Amino acid sequence: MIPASLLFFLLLIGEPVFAGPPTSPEGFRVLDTPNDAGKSLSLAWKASPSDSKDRTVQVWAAKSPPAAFQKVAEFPSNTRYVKTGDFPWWVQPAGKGDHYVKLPSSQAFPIEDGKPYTVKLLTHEGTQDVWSEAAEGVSAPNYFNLVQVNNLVFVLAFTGVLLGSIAAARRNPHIYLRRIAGLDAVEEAIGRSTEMGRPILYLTGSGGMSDVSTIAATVILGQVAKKVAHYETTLKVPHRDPIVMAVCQEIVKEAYVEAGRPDAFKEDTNFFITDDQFSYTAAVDGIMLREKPAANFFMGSYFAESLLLTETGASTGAIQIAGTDSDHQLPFFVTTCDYTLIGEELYAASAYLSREPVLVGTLRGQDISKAFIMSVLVIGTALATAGVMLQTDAFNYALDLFRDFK
Amino acid sequence: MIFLKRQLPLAITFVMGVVFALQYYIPHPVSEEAITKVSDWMKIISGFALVLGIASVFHVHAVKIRRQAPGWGYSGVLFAAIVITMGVGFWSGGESKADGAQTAFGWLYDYTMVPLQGTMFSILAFFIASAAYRAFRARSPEASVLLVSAVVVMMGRVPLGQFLAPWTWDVTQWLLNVLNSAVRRAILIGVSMGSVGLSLKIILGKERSYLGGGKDQ
Amino acid sequence: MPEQLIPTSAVLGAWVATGLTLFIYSFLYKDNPLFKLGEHLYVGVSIGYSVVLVWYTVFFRLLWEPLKKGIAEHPAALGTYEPVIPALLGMLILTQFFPKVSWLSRIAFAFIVGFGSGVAIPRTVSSYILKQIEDTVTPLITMGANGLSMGLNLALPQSGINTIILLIGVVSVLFYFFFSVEHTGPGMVTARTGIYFLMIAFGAAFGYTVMSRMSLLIGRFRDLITFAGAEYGYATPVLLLVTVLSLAAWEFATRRKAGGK
Amino acid sequence: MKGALKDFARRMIAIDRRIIFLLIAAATLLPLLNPFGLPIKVSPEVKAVYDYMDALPERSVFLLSFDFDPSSKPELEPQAVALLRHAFRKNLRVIAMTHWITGTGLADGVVAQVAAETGKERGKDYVFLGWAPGGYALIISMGQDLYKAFPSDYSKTPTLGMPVLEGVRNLRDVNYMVSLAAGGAGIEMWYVFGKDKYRFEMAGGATGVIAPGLYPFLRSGQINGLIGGLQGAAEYETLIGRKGMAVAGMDAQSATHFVIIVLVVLCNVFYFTLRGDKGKPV
Repeated sequence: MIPASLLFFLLLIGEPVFAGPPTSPEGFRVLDTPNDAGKSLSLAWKASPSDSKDRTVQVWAAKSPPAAFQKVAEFPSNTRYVKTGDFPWWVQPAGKGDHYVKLPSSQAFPIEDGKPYTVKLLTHEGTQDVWSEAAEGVSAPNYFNLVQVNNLVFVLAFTGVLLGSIAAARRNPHIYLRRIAGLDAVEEAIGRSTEMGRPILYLTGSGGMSDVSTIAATVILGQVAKKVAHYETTLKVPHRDPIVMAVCQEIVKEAYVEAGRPDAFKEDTNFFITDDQFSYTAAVDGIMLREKPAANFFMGSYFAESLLLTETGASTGAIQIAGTDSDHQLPFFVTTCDYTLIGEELYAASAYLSREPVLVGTLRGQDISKAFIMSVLVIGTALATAGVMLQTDAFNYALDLFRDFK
Repeated sequence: MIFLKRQLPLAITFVMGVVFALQYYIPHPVSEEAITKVSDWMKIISGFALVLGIASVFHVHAVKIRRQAPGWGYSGVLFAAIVITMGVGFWSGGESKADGAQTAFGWLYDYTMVPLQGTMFSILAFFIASAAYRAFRARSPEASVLLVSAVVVMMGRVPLGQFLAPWTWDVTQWLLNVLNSAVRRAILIGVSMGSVGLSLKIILGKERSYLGGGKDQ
Repeated sequence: MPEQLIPTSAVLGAWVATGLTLFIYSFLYKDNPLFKLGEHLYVGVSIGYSVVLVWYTVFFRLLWEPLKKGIAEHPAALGTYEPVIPALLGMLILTQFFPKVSWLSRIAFAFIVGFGSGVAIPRTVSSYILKQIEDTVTPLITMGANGLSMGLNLALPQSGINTIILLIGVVSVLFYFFFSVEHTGPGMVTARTGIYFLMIAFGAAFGYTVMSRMSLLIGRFRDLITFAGAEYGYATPVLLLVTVLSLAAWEFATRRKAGGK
Repeated sequence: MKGALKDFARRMIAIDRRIIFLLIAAATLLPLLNPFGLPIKVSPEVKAVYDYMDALPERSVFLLSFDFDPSSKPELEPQAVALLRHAFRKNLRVIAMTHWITGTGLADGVVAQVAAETGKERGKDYVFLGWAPGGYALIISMGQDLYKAFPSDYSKTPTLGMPVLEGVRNLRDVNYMVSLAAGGAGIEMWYVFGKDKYRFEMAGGATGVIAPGLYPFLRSGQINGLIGGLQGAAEYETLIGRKGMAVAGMDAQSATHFVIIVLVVLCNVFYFTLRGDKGKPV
């Protein structure tokens, strides 16, 4: 059926009233592409049962007021439908099954923000062409990406859980924590170094100070340094990043003060070698071979240097304790070190060593959130399966909340 | 003074953290420009920090040379290497190529840094073999599983293994695609929870040891 | 290019590269003066290299040039002096040299750490939490031409059976990382499953990595073989002989010294 | 007799690791000097890259990012060479670049060499943009305006108006992208800051170490294919029917893998020989 407006339009431009097999797109509109940085328009129109691959749609656009229209895109009319999963249910620029085409600014047709553009569609089949009504739209950059609102909700909810469990841990700090073998060994390693009169080597990994794993490594260094201060053992911390070195310097100094031995602190505990990966490794291997530390700690993020360090350490007979979130290096730490803190155990380590309510509460909060994610995984899979069985999209209202939309 | 020493850094952390977390949700070009700019700033700051690093190197090795500690000659070699590289680098204007020809700086990089890097890296080939010999013993059920999956993948990855035991290829693919994906995904999720948790604590001022200890809660 | 004459600089380079390579490899035998020499040269060159690089790419390109250009074009605009901010923050880090005011460096640390933490949060949630959940939550069955079916083909990563295995793996490994739950009863079974998953994956990753490490060695050996040619003046065999002889001499000397004592 | 056996096992299990080093060196060197040529089997994830590239129409835009430095050259250079040979053979327009400043010279050399052997012209059929600072910020800026991110290419020719870049404004105009990555600044970064936003299809080429970690991204379709390590490169060389460095290196791979497997088996034999004794020795 041909809508009245279209008939009117066709009459206006003086085409024959007979519209033939190709029908003009229905409900055509031009809108600013939502949730973007601007310089882009979007087109939407209703699908037609007669869409086919032989019928093509051309997009013609011009600056308003329209002077010369320019062809900017062409595609078969049975493509560019909105499918389930293209948009979350809370942001639907076009209905499911409608046509939706994004028209980004391009060299051929630049789109500027704040200026109106007129767009019309040309439906073409065989020798017949049908123009749609022209529609106008203005592009603008947006201030909030609504599509990612689930991400923000997740962050806020996690913050809430974390603060809640920290508060709970302050009231009741005696939360059960399972054993982590690597951490029980920290004390043993320091003790052994003291007995043997050999130094302890502590590495903070390859990351800079803005890396979370480096921060975790420096927190653990503080705890280790405090124990070292008690035992009066030598601690050596070679660095690859001067900023991390400066931070560690402060942390170790503070640890000695807290342990009541500020006099035992040596300025050359932390030292810089170079910021280059393998020359640093060569130098640290050299230290291991020459000074034969009795305990080696590898905390933080690592790359290929991991095995070069741990194999050399193993050949000198040191106790080796590693902790890393670099999943690609975990197999090497696990096979060559005596103890390895796997993944998030690195972040948890400081809580174990200090037993402070804030840190213990964080662990609790993370566990609660992980339990939540686990149930999302299981229930989500069940819902997704049920959705296929029952042929319904109804479950997407729940599933969309845990999808990463861009 | 206490404010400047304690509260001000915490306030800066909070503001920076919140602003750049929210930046992600703002598609406006201004927000993208902001993150690009501040990323550049970070590079400039670390450029300055290199001075600290060099001072540390200088201190360590100057002490060795002054005391004529064992191996002090090598510290001299290190200084010489630094000075020569810097001299050549500045003389070449920091470019490794000029008018299509290699500069002295480029030569130094290609014939010292590159082979040294490659050699250090390739030592891993020897170490991975000795680590396998030491670690892959069927001491416990867990160790046995580790050992078997490693051997199967080692077979499946090379033509000779695929030739001798063709099934190892499919098993390798399955191990990598399914089991390995599962574990990586779980570690990724867990690590991410931990790192988001730590980041939040830092922004909210609950974790402040990076400012040098201090547990004043 | 076998017929072409190799430039002197390349031949000299080949000798230097080969020598350094062999010095570093001598570390596989044991710590020795040749390795120490190679190591210290390497560290020194890398520091020098970093300094030059930072000078040109950071100070010159990001700080000096934009400032110079800005002052020439818009001396009155506030934005022109924006690179001064990181420069000031960088200077604050240098207060570490003066213990009395070294606390000022905390301002810079706060800036760096705050930025890093803030940037990390939403991106981590997006790529490493939501995306990973999204990919794990998939229907176990598919709607095909002949009704509902569940893929049992292990070789297809997306089949139903593999989806279940993946789900079990993710959940059990996640459970293993629970810190505040005791691993007893059903919890123990789940955690044990998680450990087995971990061990299999670690083994597989180790096995997979062997290849790439061997590739590195192959790459190095290929260079050494190239440099062994006549056009490079037989650098490899000559230097290999020199290295081995020096090591033997050093070993002999140290043993005699030890024996003499 | 039994005692002697145990004694031998004890000695072997604590064998000097330098003997292992020697075995590995020999197993690498001998096949390199005298290759024996075993057949290569192609995996679906490498085939996916090949198929996508093969289906691209002529003059499509192919972006190759060399996100590695010379230390990963043995694995990633053969991949780059194979991909470039394929792209040039298909008459694609090649844009090459790098995120690793230390890899600039290497990347330039590889691109120039493959272009020369296929008779392609700089500026017309391909361009090497070189390195620019910024990491992910560079990708964002390329997504906005390629000419702002790279006003000139590596040989200081202005990029604007280059025939090879005709009609290319930003990353949205790229048809296919492959990041050859040795670590952090690579495939994941290109995905998160590039593909995700600017919607081009992409694949990854990775060192053997980081490849297993990229399988989740492959499964979820974040990358459409993955070339892993020297084996991946050898597979690609087989697909394009031009055997090169990777295929030759695979023989040495086979040999060293077998040395390690035999060592592991032996060490377990020794281990079990000893275990009868006193519960858990060694």
